[in-house]
Amino acid sequence: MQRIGVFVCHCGTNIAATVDVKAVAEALSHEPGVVVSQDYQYMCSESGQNLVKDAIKEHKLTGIVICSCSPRMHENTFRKAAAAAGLNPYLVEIANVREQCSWIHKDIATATDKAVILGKAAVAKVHLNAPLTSMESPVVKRALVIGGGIAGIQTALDIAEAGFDVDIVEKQPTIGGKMAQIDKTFPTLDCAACILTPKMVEAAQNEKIHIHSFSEVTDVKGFVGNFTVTIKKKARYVDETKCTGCGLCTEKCPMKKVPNEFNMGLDNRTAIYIPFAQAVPKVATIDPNYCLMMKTGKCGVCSKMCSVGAIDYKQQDQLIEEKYGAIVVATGFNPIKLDKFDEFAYSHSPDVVTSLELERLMNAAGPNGGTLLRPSDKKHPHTIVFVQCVGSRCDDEKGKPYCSKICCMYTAKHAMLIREKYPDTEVYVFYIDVRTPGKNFDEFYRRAVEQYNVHYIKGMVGKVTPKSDGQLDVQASDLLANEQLHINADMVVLAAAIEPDKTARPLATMLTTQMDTNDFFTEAHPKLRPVESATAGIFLSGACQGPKDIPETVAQASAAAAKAIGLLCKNSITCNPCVAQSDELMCNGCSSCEKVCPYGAITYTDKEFRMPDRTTAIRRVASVNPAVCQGCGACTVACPSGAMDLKGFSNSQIMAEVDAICK
Amino acid sequence: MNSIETLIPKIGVVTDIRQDTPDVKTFRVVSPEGGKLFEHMPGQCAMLSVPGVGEGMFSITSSPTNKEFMEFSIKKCGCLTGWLHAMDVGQQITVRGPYGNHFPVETELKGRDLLFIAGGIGLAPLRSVINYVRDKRENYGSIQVIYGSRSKDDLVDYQEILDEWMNDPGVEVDLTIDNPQEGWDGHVGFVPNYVKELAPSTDKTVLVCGPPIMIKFTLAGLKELGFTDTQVYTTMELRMKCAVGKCGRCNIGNKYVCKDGPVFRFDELGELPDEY
Amino acid sequence: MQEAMISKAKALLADGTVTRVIGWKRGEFVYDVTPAVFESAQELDEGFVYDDFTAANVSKYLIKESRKEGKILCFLKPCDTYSFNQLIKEHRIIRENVYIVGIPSDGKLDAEKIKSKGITGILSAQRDGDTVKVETLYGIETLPLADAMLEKCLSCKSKKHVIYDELIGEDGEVIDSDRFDMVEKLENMTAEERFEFWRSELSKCIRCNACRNVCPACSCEKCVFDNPQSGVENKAPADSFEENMFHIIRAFHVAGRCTDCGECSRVCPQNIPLHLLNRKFIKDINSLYGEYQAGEDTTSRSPLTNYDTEDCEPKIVHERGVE
Amino acid sequence: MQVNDNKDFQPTIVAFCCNWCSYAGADLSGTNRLNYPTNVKIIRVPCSCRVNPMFILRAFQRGADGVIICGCHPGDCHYTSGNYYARRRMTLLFSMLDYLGIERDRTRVEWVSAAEGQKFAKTMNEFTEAVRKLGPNRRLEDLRCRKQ
Amino acid sequence: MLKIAIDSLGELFGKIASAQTLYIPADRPDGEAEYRKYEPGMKLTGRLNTVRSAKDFFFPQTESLVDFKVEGKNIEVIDPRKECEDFVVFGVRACDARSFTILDKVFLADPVDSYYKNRRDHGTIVTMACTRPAETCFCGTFGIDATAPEGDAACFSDGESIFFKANNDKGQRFIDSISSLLEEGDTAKLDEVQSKTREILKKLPLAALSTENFGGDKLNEYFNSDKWGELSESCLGCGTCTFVCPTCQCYDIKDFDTGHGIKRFRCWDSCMYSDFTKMAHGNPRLTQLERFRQRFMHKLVYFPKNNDGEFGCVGCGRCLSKCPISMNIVKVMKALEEK
Repeated sequence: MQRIGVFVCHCGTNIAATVDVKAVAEALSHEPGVVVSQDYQYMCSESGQNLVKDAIKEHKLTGIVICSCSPRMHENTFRKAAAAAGLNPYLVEIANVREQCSWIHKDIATATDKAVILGKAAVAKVHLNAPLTSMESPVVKRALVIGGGIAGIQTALDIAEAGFDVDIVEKQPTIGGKMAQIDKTFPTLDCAACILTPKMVEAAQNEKIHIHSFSEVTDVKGFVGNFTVTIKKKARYVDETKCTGCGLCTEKCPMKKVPNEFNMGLDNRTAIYIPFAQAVPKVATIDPNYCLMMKTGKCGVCSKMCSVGAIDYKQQDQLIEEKYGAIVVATGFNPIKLDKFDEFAYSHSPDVVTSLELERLMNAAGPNGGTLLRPSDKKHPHTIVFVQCVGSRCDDEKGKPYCSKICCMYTAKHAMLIREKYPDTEVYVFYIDVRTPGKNFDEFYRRAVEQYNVHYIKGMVGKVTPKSDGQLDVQASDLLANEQLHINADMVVLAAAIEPDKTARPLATMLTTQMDTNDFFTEAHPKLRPVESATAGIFLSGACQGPKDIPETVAQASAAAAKAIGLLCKNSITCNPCVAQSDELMCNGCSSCEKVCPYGAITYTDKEFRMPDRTTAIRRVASVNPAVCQGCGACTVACPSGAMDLKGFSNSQIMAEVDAICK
Repeated sequence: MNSIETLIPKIGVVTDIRQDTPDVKTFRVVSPEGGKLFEHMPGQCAMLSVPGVGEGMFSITSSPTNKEFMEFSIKKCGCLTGWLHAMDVGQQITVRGPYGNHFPVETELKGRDLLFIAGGIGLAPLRSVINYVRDKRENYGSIQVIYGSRSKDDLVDYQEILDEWMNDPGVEVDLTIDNPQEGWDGHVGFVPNYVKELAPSTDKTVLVCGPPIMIKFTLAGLKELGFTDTQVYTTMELRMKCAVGKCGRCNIGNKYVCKDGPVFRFDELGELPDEY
Repeated sequence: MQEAMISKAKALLADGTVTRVIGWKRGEFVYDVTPAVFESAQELDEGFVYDDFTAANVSKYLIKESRKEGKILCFLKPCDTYSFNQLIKEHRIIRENVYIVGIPSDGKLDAEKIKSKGITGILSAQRDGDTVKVETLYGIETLPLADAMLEKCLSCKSKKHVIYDELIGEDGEVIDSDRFDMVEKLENMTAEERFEFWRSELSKCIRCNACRNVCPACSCEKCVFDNPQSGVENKAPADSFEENMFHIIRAFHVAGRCTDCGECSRVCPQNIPLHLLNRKFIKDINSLYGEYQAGEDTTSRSPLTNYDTEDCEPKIVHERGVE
Repeated sequence: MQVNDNKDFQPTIVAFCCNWCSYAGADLSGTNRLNYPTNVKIIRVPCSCRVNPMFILRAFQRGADGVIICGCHPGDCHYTSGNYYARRRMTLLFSMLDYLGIERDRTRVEWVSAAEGQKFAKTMNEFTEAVRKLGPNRRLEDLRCRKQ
Repeated sequence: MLKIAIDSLGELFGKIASAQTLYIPADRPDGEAEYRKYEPGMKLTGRLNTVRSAKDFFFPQTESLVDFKVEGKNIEVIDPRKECEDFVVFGVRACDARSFTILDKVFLADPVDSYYKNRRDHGTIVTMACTRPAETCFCGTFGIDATAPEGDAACFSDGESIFFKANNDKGQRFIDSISSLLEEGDTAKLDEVQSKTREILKKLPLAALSTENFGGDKLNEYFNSDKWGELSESCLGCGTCTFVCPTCQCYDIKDFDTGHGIKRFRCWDSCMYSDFTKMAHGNPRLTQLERFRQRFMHKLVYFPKNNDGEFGCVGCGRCLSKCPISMNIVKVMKALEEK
C-alpha cells in the first residue's frame, strides 16, 4: 500500500481562477493511498517546494502527485524537491491542470471535474511508479557545429576558447555564410567583411577548430554526450591539403561562364573557383557541372597550371565518422524564391532585385566593383523603389506567415547608403509597418527618413510593370494619403522573406529534433531554454531557430556555445532512467523488439534458466543497454508476451491512467 | 437467502500491527463492533482479503482462549501480503472462516506430553496451540517447544517466547538459529539436528510445522529416535484457494487440504500420493 | 503414403539420423488421431497413421522437441512448413535438431464438420473423388467433399514445402487461393452487419484457449492474458472480454507472423471462424504494405517490425470500404 | 443515419500524446488559451509507438467513447521512426476494429507538432464532436464498468 | 403415459415459457446445437447433444460472488445474491442429467454453495431419452441408461409423440403445469423405439468400456503409472475438455476493479492450465504431466474414493469430439488398463 501526497497548485490565479483547487484537493484526498492532499498558491516557489518536502518527511510519503502546470515546465523542479526530501525523484507525477485544463476551459465546474480526473489518473499512475536510478554515461569532449556562417563560427570559436575540440561542417566551399555576402551592417554601417573575415581567419587558425568545408552531415546516431556522426566530404577535385589558394588555376580556367553564386548570379566565375578572396579555407573547388575536363575529358588546364599538383579529377566523396558530445545546429537561412511573386516582375526584369542581390551590387567586391548600376544597362539608377514584406507576414501559401525581422533595418540601411552615395537618387520605401525595436535601431530608421529624406510610404506595391523605355512602372497605394501612386523607377528592390535553409529539415530528422511548421528548429522552451532543442545535446545557433539579425545571431551563437560547453565540461551525464527493460522469464527470444529499436539498444543472449518444471534450459532472451536506449517504447508494443516494458511508462502505469480517466 | 454462506466475507479491522521479524508482521483483527469475528480451534485458518488485491489463507495465530481478538502472523511474500505489510492500523480487511480441521486438542492430544517443533514462520499455526494448551494446562502433560530460525531476528514472536513461554515453568523452550550470530548465546544449528541432539522422549506427541525441507528432515530424525508416524501432526496451509473444498486445487490425492486438512497426522499423509 | 512414411521413419531411426519421430497416432475412431512421438519401429507399426484425418500441425511441438537430446524426424505438410519456418525465424526451434520430411497433402477431412451435417455414429469415412462416403451406426451417408473438408484445406494457399530436408512425393506450387473471399464479403457488409456477425460468433467463445495453445505463432513463454503482471490477465469469459480484447489482441499479436495455417479455427470447440480475423490482417498487410507471406522464408522483416516513410495514414480506414 | 445528434451526451475521450510533439502541442494550445472540450483527457507517452493496441481497447472497455493518438509528424519523430511503427500498428488496428463493426469515428490518429497548438485544439474539437454524434460506446465497453 | 404430439411441441414450449424461463437445445448456424432461451418459433435440435453442457445453467462460467466498495480504510461488503427465478431446462440428455448428481456432491456438500443451490432449487431439469446415440457415447460405462434418463422429469420420443414421466415431485409439478396440453397415449411404438435404441447402445464402439479397473483403491497404482508421460505429451494445456465437460467444476475466485467498486467473481478454471495451482508459495503441479494426471485421477480415482464409488465422468463424449488433439478420457482409461 502506498502513502501518496497530493499537492494542488493555484499558480496564482492561472489555475485557481478556473479550477476549484480546494475541491480538487478534497476529492483527491479520498483516492486510495492518498494520505495528504493540500493546495498552495505557488507550488513551484521555494515555500511551495518546502511544503512538499516537509510532507514527504512528515507523512513518510511513497509517492507524490503535483497538480500544476505542464510537466514540461516543472517536473524537474518537483523531482529535485522530492530527491532533496529523500524520495526517489521518479516517484513524482504531475497532473497537468494548467495548460491542459484551467487555461483551455472556462466553466469552473467542468474544469474542476476534469482536474480531479487528471489528478486521479496521476494518483493511479504513481501507485505503480518504481524508484528509478539514472545511469551515468561518458561525454565525448568534442562538439560539432553544423553550418559555418557567423553563428557557426562564433559558436565554434567560443567552444574552442573553452578548450574543446570543435568541428564545423559547412556545405559551401567556404565558411562565412550570408554575412560574407553582406556589404555593410546596420545600425553601425561598418563593413561586414571587415568584421567577419578576421573571425573566419581566427577559426581557421584555431588548433581546436576543424573545418569540414564543402561537407554535409549524412547520418547521426547515438545520444547526448555520445553522438556518432557521419560527414560526407564532397569531392572538390582539389586536394585541400595541397592547394595553396594561389588562384592561378582560376585565372587560367577556360570555362568562365559559370553563374557566380556568391554574387547571386549577377556575374560569372570560372569552373574552378574560390568563392571570394577571403574564403576560408582558401582552396579551389572544381564545379563538375561546368568543368570541361570532367564533362568532355579535354582540358586539364588547371592541373597543368597547379604547381603543387592539387588537382584530382578522380576525387570521390569521402565519408568520415566522428564522435561528438554535443551538436550545435547553425544552418542559417535563405531568402525565399520569388518566382511566385509575379506582380513584382522579379522574373521578368533584371532591374527588380532582392535585397541580398542589392548587397552584392553595392559591394566593392561585387559585380560592379561597388558602384551601384542597373543590372540591365549598367546605368546609374535615379529612382529606386524598395518593397517591404515580400513574402513575410503573408497569409497565403506563397509566402511565410511570420515577420522576417531584419528587412526593415536593412532596407533603411540600403536607403541610407544610396542616398549618402548618390544624393540624386530618389528612394521610396513601401512598408506595412516599420519595425525597429533594438538598440539604436529606431534612431537609425529616423535618420533615414529625416536626415536622408528617404520617402517612406505606408502601403503596398500592387504591381511592377517593365516599360518599353527600360523603366519600371511601380503601381502602389499610399494608405495614409489614401491615393494610388505610379512611380517610374529605375530599380525595384524586394525585401524577400527569409526561410530556414532547405538542408535543415532532413537534418532535423537525423537529429530527432523538432521543427515548427515553417521548418525553424523548435527550442526546448520558448523563453527559458531558447538555445537548446528538445533533444538533449542538440543546441541551436542563429537563424535556424528563427529570423535574427547579426548581433542576435552572435548572441545566440555564444549562448549555444555556453550550453554546449556546459555539457562538454561534464565527464559523464546522467541518462534518462525511463528505459525499456526485458523480463527475461517472459521473453521468447523472437527478436521483434530488436528489429524496431531505432538505437540498436537491444541484444540477445543465450542464458541458462531454471524452468518451472524444475529443469534448466538455455533460452535466448533480450537485454536492453540502458545507456543506449532512449525510452521510446517501440519495443514494448512489438513484444507479444509483454516481456518488454518501459520504466516510467509501464503497461500497467498507462493502463492505470486509462482506467482512472474512464471510470 | 437462507444458507450458510462462506464465500461472502466479514469485515475485520486491524487494530494492531507488530513487526516480528524483518519480513513477518503480526496483525490483530477484530470485528468493526469490537470482539472476535468468529470462534475457532487451534490450527484452523481464515481467509483474509483486500478487495481488488486478492484473497489468501492464513492460519490463526492467536489462541481460541483469547476472547478479545484474533491474530495472524504473516510473512511478506507476494502481492496480498505485501499490501498487508504496508497498511496502517485502522485499515479494514475482509475475513472469512474459520476453515479446515484443527489439531485434536480436545481428543487425541488430551493428557499427552506435547512436543512442538517449528521452523521460521512455521511457528504461526503452532503458537495458537501452544497458548491454548498453556491456558488449559491441566489437560495436558509436559510441553516442550523446539523452535529455530535462520537468525535471531527471524524468530517470530521472540518477545512473547522470552517473556511468557520461557517464564512459564510448565513449558520447556529450546531455541536455535541456523548460523552463529553476535548477541546470541543459545544453540546454533538446524532444527532437525537440534531435535536429534535433544532426543526428546518418544512418549510425546509431536506437532511440527515449518518449511517442507525442515519437516522432511525432522520427520526422519524423529523416526531415528523411535517416533512413529501416528505420533506426529503437521499442518499444511499453503495450497488453498476457495477454502470450502470445491475449487479443485488443494487436493493431495483425494484429500482436500482446505477441508480434510490442513492438520494431518503423518500416517494419513503417507497414504497419499507424493504431490506435496 | 503412410507406408512410405513409416519405412522412411524406420530407415532414419535405424541409421541413427534421428532418435525420435513426431507424427500422428491412431485413435479410437477413424478421426481422432493424436500427435505423438514414436521412438521405435514397433511403435510406428502399432500406431503411426497418415490419412485423411491427420490434420494437426505438429510444428509447434518442435519448440519443445528440438530442445531435447537427439534429432527428431518430423513429417510436415506444405502448410506446416510455413509455421515451421516462421518459428525458425523467431528462434523458437533449433533447426539442427530436426530432420524434416515434406509430405504432400490433398486436404484433410473434418469430423466435426461431417457431424454438423447431421451425420452421427461415424464408423468410417472414405474419400471417393468429390464425395465422401461415411459409414455410420445408422447406415451409409454420402456427402460432397467440400462439406467434409476442413476449412483450412478448402482455402489452401500452397502445396509447396518452403523448408525440408527431403520430400516424399513431388513438391507442389503456391496456389492462387480464394482465401480472402469471406473477408471481402464481410468488408462489404455494413458496420452494423459486421458487428452482428462478429458478436454472434465471438460471443460463443468459452475462452478455452485452444486457439491460442494450438497456434504456432502464439509461442510465448507466458501469454499476456495469463500473466497477472500484465494488467490484462483474464481467465474466463467475463462480460465481453473475449470479443473486445482477447481475440483482437491475439490476432494483433500474431499479425505479420501468422502463416494462416488455420489451426485456430480447426480446434475451436465452438466453431468460431477465428481465421477470418487473422486473414483480415494478412489481407490488409498485403494491400497496404505489399504482399507478405509469413513463414515463406526465415529472414525477411515482418510488416509490423518494418515501415516505409510513404506508408498510408490510418485514416485510410475511414476512406475505404463500407461504413 | 443517426437522427439524434446526441447533443447532451458528454463522451469520455482519451488522448495519447507523445511527449515531444503532441503533448507540447497540447501545452501550446493551453498557453494560447485555445479552447477545446473538457471531455478530452490526455495521457502522456514518450512516443506514439508506445501506444499498445491493448491500451486503446482497455480504454473502450473501461468506458471511453473515443480514443485519439497524437504523435509527431511522420519524419519528425523524436526517436526517428516511432511514429512510423505507430502508423502501421494503428492502421491495422483501426482496420480490424472497423472489420469488427466498431464505429470508425471512435478512433483517430493525428500528427500534431509542438508548434501546432491551434491544430491540437481544432482536432480535439472535431474529434469530440464526431464522437458525441456517435453516442456512447456500447460495442466495446465492458458492462461491468458502466457508470451507474 | 402422458404425451404430446411432436407437432405440438411449439405450443408446449409456449406454455412453459409463459410461466418461467425455458431453455431448449436448438440448432446454431454452424450445425452445432446449444441451449437457448426459448422464443416462439424455435425448434428443438436434431443433434444428439449440445456443445456446452447443461451445467452452465447451474454453475455458470462466471458469476458474481460479492461486491465491495472501498473508501479510505473502510470496506463495504455488498451481497449481490438474489433469489433466482424459476426456469426449465428441456431436452437434457441422460449423461448430462447424471452430471447433476456429481455436481450436487460437490456444491451441496457442507458448506453448501448457495449460488449453486439457489439455481438448483429453482431449475427444473426435463430430460430427453436418446434414440440415436453417437459413436462417442459411453454413458453406459457409468451405469447410465440413455433410454431412461434421470432429471426431474423425463421425456421419451417415439418419433411422433413425446411422452412424459416424472422422476420426482418437482418433475411431477412440471408435468402438472403442462397437463392441459398432454393426453394419455399408447407406448407400444415407444417401447419399440426404446428397444431399438438399446440394441444400438450395445453395439456402440465404446460399449465394452468398463470402470471395473478404476475407483478409489487404484490411487497409488495409477498415480505412479508410467503412462502419464506419453498420454500428456501432446496435450496443449488448453481448457476445452474442462469447459465442455458437464462434470468439471473447478473454479477460480478473482477480483475485478470496475472503477467504481470491486466485483469478486467466480469463474471456471481448468486444472489443465499451467497456473491453476499457482499460489504465493509456489506451484505444486508444475508440469503438464502432473496437471493432466490430476484431471483424470480426479474423475477416475479421487472422486469415486470420496463419493462412494461415483465416478466423475458421465460418458457424454464431448471431450472425445472436441479435444484439439483428440486425447481424452477413453484413451486414458484404455492406456491405464494396459498392464
